[in-house]
Amino acid sequence: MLLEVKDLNTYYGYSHVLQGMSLAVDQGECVALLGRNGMGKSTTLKSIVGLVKPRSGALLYKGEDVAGYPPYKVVNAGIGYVPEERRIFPTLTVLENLTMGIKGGTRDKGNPNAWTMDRVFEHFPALKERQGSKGALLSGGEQQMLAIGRSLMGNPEVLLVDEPTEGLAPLLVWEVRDMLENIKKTGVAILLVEHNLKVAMSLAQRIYVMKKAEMAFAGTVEELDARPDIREKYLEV
Amino acid sequence: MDATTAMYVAQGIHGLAYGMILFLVASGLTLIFGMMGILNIAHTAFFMLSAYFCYQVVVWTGSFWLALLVAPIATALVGVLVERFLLRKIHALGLLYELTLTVGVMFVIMEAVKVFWGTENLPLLVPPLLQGLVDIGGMEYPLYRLFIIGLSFLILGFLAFILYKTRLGMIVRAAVADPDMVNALGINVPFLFMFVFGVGTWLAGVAGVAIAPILTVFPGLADQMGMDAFIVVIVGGFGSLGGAFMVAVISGLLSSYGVQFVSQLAPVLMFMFMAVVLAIKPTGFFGERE
Amino acid sequence: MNILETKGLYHDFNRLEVLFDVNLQVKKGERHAIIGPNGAGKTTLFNVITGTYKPSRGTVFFKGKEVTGAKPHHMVRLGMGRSFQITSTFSRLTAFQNIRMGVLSRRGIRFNFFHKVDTMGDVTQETDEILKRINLHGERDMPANTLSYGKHRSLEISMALATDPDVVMLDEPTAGMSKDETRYAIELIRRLTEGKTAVIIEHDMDVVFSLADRITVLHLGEILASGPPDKIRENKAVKDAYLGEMEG
Amino acid sequence: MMNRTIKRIAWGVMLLALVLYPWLFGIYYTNVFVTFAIFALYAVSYNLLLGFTGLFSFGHAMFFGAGAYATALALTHIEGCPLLVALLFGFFGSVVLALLLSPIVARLAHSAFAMLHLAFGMLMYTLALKLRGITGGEDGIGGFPIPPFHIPGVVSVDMTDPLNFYYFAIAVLGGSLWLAWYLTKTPFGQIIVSVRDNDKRVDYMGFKVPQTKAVIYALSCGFAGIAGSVYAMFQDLISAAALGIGHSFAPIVMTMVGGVASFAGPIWGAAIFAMIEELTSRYTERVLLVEGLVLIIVVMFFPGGFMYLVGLIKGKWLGFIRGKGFGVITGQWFTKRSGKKATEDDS
Repeated sequence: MLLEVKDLNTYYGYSHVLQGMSLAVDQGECVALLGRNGMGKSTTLKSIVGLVKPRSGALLYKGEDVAGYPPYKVVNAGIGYVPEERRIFPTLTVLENLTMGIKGGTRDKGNPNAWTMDRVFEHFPALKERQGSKGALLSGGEQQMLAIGRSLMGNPEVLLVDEPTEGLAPLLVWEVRDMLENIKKTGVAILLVEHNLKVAMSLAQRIYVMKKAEMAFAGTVEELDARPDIREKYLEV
Repeated sequence: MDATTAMYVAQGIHGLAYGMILFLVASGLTLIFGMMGILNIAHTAFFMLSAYFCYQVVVWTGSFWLALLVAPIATALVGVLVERFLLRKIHALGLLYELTLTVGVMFVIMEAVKVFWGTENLPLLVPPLLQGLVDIGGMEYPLYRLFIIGLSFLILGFLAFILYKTRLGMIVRAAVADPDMVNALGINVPFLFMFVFGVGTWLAGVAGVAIAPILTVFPGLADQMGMDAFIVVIVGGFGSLGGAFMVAVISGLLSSYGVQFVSQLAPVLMFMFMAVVLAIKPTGFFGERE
Repeated sequence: MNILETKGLYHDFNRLEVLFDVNLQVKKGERHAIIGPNGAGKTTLFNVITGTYKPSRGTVFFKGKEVTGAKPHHMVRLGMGRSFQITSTFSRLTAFQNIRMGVLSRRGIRFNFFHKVDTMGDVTQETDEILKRINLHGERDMPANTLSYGKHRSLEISMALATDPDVVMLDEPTAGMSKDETRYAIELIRRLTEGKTAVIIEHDMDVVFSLADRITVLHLGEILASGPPDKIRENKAVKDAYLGEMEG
Repeated sequence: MMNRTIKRIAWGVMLLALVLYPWLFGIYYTNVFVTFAIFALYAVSYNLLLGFTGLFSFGHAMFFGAGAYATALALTHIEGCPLLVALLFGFFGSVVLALLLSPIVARLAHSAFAMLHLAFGMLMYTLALKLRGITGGEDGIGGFPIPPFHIPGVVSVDMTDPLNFYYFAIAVLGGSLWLAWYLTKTPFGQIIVSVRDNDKRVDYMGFKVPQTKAVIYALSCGFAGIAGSVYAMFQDLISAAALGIGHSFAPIVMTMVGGVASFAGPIWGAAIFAMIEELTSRYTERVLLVEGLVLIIVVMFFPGGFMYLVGLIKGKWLGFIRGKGFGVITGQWFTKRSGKKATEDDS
């Protein structure tokens, strides 16, 4: 198993925001983490990356426990992170933002299908024209593409993507969805946090549904389809 | 060039020389503030420490050039130690405690210097190569001051080159905007903070060596330069190198021309300029931090 | 009569449009929930109404008077209380001292340098009454940042009510609460907003449908639908907005 | 009830000690005590801004100096100016200066507030040096007459005698400290403490934050003015040094070492530094070196300061902190990168 989270507990001050969270992502698999806002979806990704220190639990990446490691150590093991609100560098150009994604400057020379600047531009043609302009001047959709492209430049084996379609116009939502589809095809595993059910169901093989701080459902897309009660209770209005 | 214009030009170059040294100190201060949010109160103490290191190297080896190389590096080393073993440990407590710690570090450096080197002015000779005057369009001007201007431009050009043309500079600029995100891209941000703190201290070190032959080496160096450097950073806009450069040059010219014409008001000119700027825009000319 | 109303409200953050022609109507005495997917502009609407920002265009009416752009402290004095999405209390003061600030504000005790505040019997008595009502009297002298998360959130909600406002604005009161803390909070809000008008932003549908008399659904900065809970539950557009089945 | 009687006894003993002090310790230590008392009031006035309102200033010396110069000028230029009038000149001198600055200052917070004060502090220092006509420049103003404490027909106490001056100074400084303490107990005291913890929330509770900051700013600077005024009369000399940066650091250092999260902290801080000064100046001139080391050790190992240690020994946390924390101020501002992330961890 590529990435395994076992019984993770995280606190914000006194608030027990993650209670015994467990999930797994295998090689080249796309897994979606669903649930309404404030359930701890983003906190799960932040705890994995180490931006938030989990208080207890294990984080096995290729069998090695990286729980509690500083973010740069966790990420260098082979994890890519596309944060909520994208957090691209406003004062840097698109080109510089992408270069920031390169891990420690030693691109995997040996790896034939390593991500290069051109390959990212293939996937995100819009970025090619805007490569000289500063991050702050990009539209929401372009910033989202840049954030994904930036993390790909580090040749991750698993990509943690946090609410990629949030705040995007409906048309763009489907464009971002297609991009993630292409990236899936290149063999990169994806752990997707998404509140838009349709997008998630169309990308993921397996789905976790969260209720407050805990897991409410775990299974394949088909199994979730067969459980309208889960959708009703935890996802819909 | 007749006498009056020569006098103007001389004063101008004087001001520029002082302005450039001021900017060397202020650029280190701005870099550290921009990156880590700390206004290092001990910064000018490092500046003075470097002058003393320079004096000691010259006493041992008699070579100003060796001192110019060694002293700033030694000062940067002290800076790195302060960051690594003191500042980093109390980082979680927040700005108030970091600032207070740097006040403590300033006291210790200011006094330790007196213990080792006493309190009188230690003379430092301009190296033979740079002694004497140079003729510019019929006006005699000390070569050493031109050297300082040249050296400062060289270093600042080098600094600008690194910051805007190299990958390291790009990472520094990114970390100023969002250190957590840089951390989450696989870059060891704590080490980067230590490195930038070292570079900032090194810049103050170079300025210390440059000023030593002109003002001689004495404990008061820190206070005198301290006031002006902080004003340059505050008025220039926290964390903005461009702003600091402009204000440093203005400050240098103001102080040299001020002494010439309005000697009574000269030192106060700078504060007036500052009070006006801050009253209009509390974050300084280019400031965007607050 | 609408106690709170916005007319043709637009707002943008340096060219990023967030609110489009929002006409919100809140009747006196009703509990009005504002729901919508993330990034719909709910908190921005809250911030415009409570005076955090001046709206780019449009007007805000409170108790029939136009208050567009009034500062927060002015809105509070007009009778509006507010709580925050991220718990915002006086972290190092005790629960008693936090609530007492609301009581002092309502009584207009501000630049008073002559009495010891602890010897003000009526203020202390009124504060203790509020603490009992929200059963935080047990934690009376504990600093706010040492309270459990649920209690800390209910302290914040009660602070918004301590100034005895006519309209209380609650921004995701049950965010981050566990199941039973949420159930407890629902009862608390119901009891405390008796006879008052409440406007609540909330994601937890159990909270929304057990408390709200009317619901407004905000989506991409526009009001999608507004009406009683059952009407909203069946509304197709609302279902789509939430489930993201909008045609691409 | 026990608690109240113990408090009463303690106050009684302290007052008795204060009255008997000169007889017990002689004139030299009486003067040391007066200096300590002056700096205690100065540090407490500083902590009214830092520990109680969360405003961090690097230029408090300008108010200490303003008070001192106002008194000195009053005594030099006004014929037969009574003692208390000179003192009032000191108080109002610094309050006026504070009111002049407050429109700019009341809107600022965090580093801008700290740095602007650094800059204005330097400005006042340079003015004191340069306006030779008024301030006597480098060597300042000295040798002005110290009028007797004179109540017509009742009593006239000669103030040049150090013993009498001791009692006058203790009365004035002690009285001011009591007033400052009482201020923190009033409703206004509650508001400024709330501004420290969360100034945004105070706005949403119906209080005007800038006006609150302006009032506490004027009061705190007034107290610093009184300290400066007594200092001028005590030394019979005031020079620009009293306005220098070093003098602005003194209250910061004393407050941090004493304990920023409590009223008595700065007083203990002033006492600790008075002792350090007394002891170290016997062996070495490098008093500041020892003070710098003490400051570093305190910040590194017990940032809560002396009061935190007292709390430890007494088994209950003193100051505003119960449970977690070192008596450390962790209001919004003081956590670096005070953006969204900080409040999340803070809650």
